[in-house]
Amino acid sequence: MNKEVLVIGGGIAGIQACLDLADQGMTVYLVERLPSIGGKMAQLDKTFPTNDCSICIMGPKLFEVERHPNTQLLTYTEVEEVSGEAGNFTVKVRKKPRYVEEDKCTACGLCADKCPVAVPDQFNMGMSTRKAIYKYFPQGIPSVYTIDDSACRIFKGKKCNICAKICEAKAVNYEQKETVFELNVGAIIVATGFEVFDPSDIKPYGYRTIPDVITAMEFERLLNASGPTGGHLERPSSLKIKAEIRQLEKQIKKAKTRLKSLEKKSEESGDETRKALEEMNERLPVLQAKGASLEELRDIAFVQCVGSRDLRYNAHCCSYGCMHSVKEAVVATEHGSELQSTIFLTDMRAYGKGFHQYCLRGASEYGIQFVRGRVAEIGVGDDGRPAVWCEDMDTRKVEERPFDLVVLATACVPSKGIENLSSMIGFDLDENGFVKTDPNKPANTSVKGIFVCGCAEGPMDIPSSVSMASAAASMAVQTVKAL
Amino acid sequence: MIVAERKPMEEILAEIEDFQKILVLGCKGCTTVCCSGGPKEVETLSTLIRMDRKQKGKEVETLEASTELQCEPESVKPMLENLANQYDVVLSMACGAGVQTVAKLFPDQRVFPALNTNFTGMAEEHGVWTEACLACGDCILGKTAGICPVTRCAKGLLNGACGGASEGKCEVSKDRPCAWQEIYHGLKRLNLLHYLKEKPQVKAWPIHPGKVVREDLRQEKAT
Amino acid sequence: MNNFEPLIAVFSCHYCSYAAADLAGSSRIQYPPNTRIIKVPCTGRISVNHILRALECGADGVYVAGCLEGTCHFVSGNFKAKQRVQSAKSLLGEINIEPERVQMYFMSAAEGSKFANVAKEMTETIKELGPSPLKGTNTQ
Amino acid sequence: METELRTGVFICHCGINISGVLDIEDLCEYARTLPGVVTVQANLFTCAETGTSEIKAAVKEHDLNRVVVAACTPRTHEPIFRASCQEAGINPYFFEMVNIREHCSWVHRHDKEGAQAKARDLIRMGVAKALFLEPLETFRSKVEPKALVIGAGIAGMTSALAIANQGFEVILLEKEVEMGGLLRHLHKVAPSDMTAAELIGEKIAAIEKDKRIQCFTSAALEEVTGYVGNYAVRFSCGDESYSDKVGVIIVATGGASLKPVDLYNYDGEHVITQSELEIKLKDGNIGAKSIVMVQCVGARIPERNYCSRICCMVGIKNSLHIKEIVKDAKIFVLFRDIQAYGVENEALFFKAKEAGVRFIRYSLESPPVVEDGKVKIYHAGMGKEISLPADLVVLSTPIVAHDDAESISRILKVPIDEHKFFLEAHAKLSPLDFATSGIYLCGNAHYPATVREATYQALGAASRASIVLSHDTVERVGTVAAVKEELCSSCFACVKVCPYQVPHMNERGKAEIEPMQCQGCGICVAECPAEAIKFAYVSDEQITAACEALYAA
Repeated sequence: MNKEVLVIGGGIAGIQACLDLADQGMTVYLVERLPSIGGKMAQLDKTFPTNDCSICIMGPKLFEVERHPNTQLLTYTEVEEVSGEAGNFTVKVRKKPRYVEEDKCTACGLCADKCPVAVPDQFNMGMSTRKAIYKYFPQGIPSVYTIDDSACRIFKGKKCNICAKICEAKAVNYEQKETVFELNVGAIIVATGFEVFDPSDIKPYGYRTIPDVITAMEFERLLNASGPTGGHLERPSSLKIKAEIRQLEKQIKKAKTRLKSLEKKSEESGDETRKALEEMNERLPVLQAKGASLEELRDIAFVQCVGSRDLRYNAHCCSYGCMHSVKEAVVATEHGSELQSTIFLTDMRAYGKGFHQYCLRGASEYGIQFVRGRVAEIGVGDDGRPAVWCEDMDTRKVEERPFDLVVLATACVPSKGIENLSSMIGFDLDENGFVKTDPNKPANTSVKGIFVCGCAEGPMDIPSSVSMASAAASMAVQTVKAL
Repeated sequence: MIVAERKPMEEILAEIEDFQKILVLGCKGCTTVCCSGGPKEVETLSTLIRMDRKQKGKEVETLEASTELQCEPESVKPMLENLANQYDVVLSMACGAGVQTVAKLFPDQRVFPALNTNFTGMAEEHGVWTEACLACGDCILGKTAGICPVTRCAKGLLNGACGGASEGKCEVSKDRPCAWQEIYHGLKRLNLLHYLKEKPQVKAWPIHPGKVVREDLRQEKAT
Repeated sequence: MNNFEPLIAVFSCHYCSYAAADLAGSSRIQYPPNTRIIKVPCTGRISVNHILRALECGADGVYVAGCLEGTCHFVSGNFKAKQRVQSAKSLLGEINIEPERVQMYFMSAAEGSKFANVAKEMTETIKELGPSPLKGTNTQ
Repeated sequence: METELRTGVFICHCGINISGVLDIEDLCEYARTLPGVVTVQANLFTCAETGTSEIKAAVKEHDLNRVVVAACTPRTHEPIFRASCQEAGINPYFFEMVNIREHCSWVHRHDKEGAQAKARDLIRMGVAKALFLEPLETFRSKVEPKALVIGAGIAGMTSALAIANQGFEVILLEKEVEMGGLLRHLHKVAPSDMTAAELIGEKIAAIEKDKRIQCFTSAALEEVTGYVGNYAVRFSCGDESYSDKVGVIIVATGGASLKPVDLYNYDGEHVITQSELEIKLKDGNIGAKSIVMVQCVGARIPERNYCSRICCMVGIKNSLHIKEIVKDAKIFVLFRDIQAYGVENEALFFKAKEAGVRFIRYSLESPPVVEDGKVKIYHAGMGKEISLPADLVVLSTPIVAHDDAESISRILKVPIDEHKFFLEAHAKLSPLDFATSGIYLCGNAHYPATVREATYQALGAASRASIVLSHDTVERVGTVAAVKEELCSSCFACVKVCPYQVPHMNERGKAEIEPMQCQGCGICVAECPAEAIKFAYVSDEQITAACEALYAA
């Protein structure tokens, strides 16, 4: 009997299924597309309803997966081919090269300090930068660095190898090749999670065009201590201005040194840089004044069901949006006590254990206001702050209200890779693109021996994902033991 | 059990002020159970004494020991004899009976109590004890639904409530229930209210110190 | 005594304050090097005698750092610790040593900066109080 | 103490994370002067392959019986070094770790001198403590490969079948006369359109067919003693009493639906509950044309401030079913917030709206008023009170805990919350486990759940339980407290303070702690007035040694 199981996806569902199986003596391969396991939960700052710090409660589980004698962690790896049937699946997986030897690297971080290339950090939703050689997130497992070959100069034909030189453990290896290998497993658990809906094509909400309109996940990163602002709450617009000021000051310094070197060589082309320098010197105080004029962040609007319960985008409800916004409003007040949060919602869906009391405390202790009504449009007021057009079904008034920051609680949509995974393995998807299951056999897909858990099956919160992961593990063990 | 509490440190330190070698003698009986004189408390007290003396730059040597039962000579005598001349004062953390046993066995030995013995009590919860028995030597609990008016009634009345209670609480203080009202409810529950009508006999208060002699147990003294 | 550098003993619990100290480390939050941590599974493991012993052995200050109230990994450990710290403070008061030399703090595993601030605050407090009176005779 | 104490100290550079601030050579020099130290080595990365093999070599070469590593945090790296000690042949608990990275070099960069002095102190304390380390054995005890499942509702039956399918015997207790729990009172189960009777029938048939499951109806749990892998259980069935040994226990005792006594003048005839409506649906006659349903009856109110999660979907399912039977029925659902979360529920909610069911929102402050034949409600959208014709009013009431929840929680010594639902180990990451190892929970006993959720929670609990059952022994590291009976004064302090109620008085009248149940926190050790409880993992002698090493005169 083949006691080996493949788990696809290294989020909290995949991790729980993997640990349950490994603890029951099965050999488990955990395949994760990204350089480190942790999934969406690792990006969260705190979790409802206990306000636990997300990575604090998840960290020990990440270690356990890496250290467990019965698990094989395959990160930066994707599934390519699946054949066979329950009890005897053959799976081809492709592990992308990290260009860093996993067993040598001790994650001391010297390479990243010295690496000259900075690119947007996907973990922080692009709101900050990381180096070409990077660790996906500080507590990431496996605790090793990865070279992003689309950013690293070596792979663009330029000479650099600073990281190879500085690395004392001699772990950097630019010649590392991708490896393909075959696994033979008795069952497969799909735990590929979900994507956060990108609200940029809801034009009236002005996401991307108005800097102070951000998604809930971006706000989560702003709240987090290892986020782009180290947990200091700031409006993206003021962040942008500060970045512009820094950029301008750097250009001025560079222009000054170039000017000095030109004058030394007494060529007359110096005045062209001198003109550019003067122009920049004029622009700087204007920018600085604008930067100073932005007051502290005070009023935050949370817009619920963005792209959810909306026939134009996604008919279904994301299951966690209401609680997520209440939690973010509660946690935000810990960063600045004079913050005032308003949540625009249709139904307050606080259906889980301890959820309703959490929202009551949110309203009474943290002064969160709940307004019944869908937000129609978000524009920009004449003071440059976002202006939210909304109706209040209780007072039956339609009005425009200014806010410093607008957070969009966006829909939960199927993960990118699920279509080709479903065509590769053959399990059905429902009309919204999630894995189709029978309510009385909730962890079974339409293919025998293939199981599913977590948001790959449909939007759900963390406790449900964890319970369903254990359910999938039980079904996998039952299937393998029955053959 | 016997319930006792440590004396204020000021008082203890004054008692042993001019002694250099101090034996802190705990007791593993009642004062351990009421967490005031057991081995752990012995260590706390001797550490505090050393810290106080060190602070004042005065010499001190502390010795820590705990008898099984300090009120039993067989437990005290051998222990103190083999610690002889290693100490010049005994700071006893037993109840009054323990302190007196040591004093009686070693009459020329200075003995000081580190605790005040409060009462014979019952445990309400961890860390809370209330007085239960005054050892009057003439128990009437059978007739008062197990509630002793001598200790639980502020005035120790023997023939019924004084009438000053309001809402079941004694007039002496709001958090003390009136013993006689409780006795009434107890007897009603057990339908023994007729006991209240009986003529209360006069209590013969004992003359101290009481003594109990069990001839059936006494060892014949070898003449 | 302005260049007096106090020695502060810290009793930290494995699940919360020790983890907070680790987080202060990984976040590189700087604080004065006067604290020495003794790790225990839970602050409920610490008795009054351990606190007094640390003072007697030369510490100028002692603090017990446990989990936030209500979140103790062992349910009531931090509550017992709070009671014992209170009892140690009143005992010190009785032999007129400043009770402020002993403190109880609560923090979660995620409050790295709080651990650092507590270390700073306690170092300042003990600096003001000066060296432990037990060192009265043989100060360096 | 056994033969001469020989300690090896290994100080780590950790690249430049430690050596960037601390002078490693000076620390090595200082460590050599400490009592009991026979060898001191420094290496670039002690946790890497090279480092651990150096430790193993040193243990053999210098015949070490204590190992001290001064490097990073024990929380992450202690297991690695304990394993190396074990491989080198010494007890893994003769190992002490000193944190000179997170607690020293990383946080005192600005004061190198202070950091160096602190590092010396920490190493001195570590070495002093190491001299008092005691060997700890792991307790092993046999696992009884059998599970006890309490409650045979949809959750209990599903987990019993799952555990049996994995080859383990199951005892399934049901306090009612027949199995099925709440589903016995339901007609249809949304959205699969299977009737509840079919669903339960399927499970009951499978259970009766499965020889590994012993099922007892009208049974009552009486007593449970023991610990994970080894529970002695006693239960009665009818007038017979049984006792058996099991390895794990699953609590699937479910919940009851609240009887809305004197709410909205409920009379069981014109104003009925959803379960009473189910009976009408079963016989296919509703006997009413205009129906008004009221949601959140007795729920999300101050005295019961939780949302019972499933009553909205029950209301929506039944309204759709009424429409099938009575085509032109006029149905109003008065709600506060419709909990149609996820894909399926939202689709069903939409289908109900399409079928003409009207949903009107009301607030806690202005609830609907039920009179005979009509229901008055303030309609926020129209800004005035309207009256709805109602020949039948259906009240959706919450799931509440059974009244025997308290006695079961006492028998199993597991906690319940203020609503008497059983309290899980961790709300987010262990919703199916209790804090006490070996006992699991699922279904309404934990919190109201739909049939789909109860099913996957039950399968999940079966998986959690099978972790214990799939090994023939269960291990417990010896980091537990133990009573020295000759010192115990039988004062019950430990019995009273232990948060897990583990210590108890044994037949010799002395306190006793069952090693398998002790969680190793040490609260009783510090509380014991007779200092009779020893804790070899973090003993008083070790703490005292560390204190004495605090200050180098």
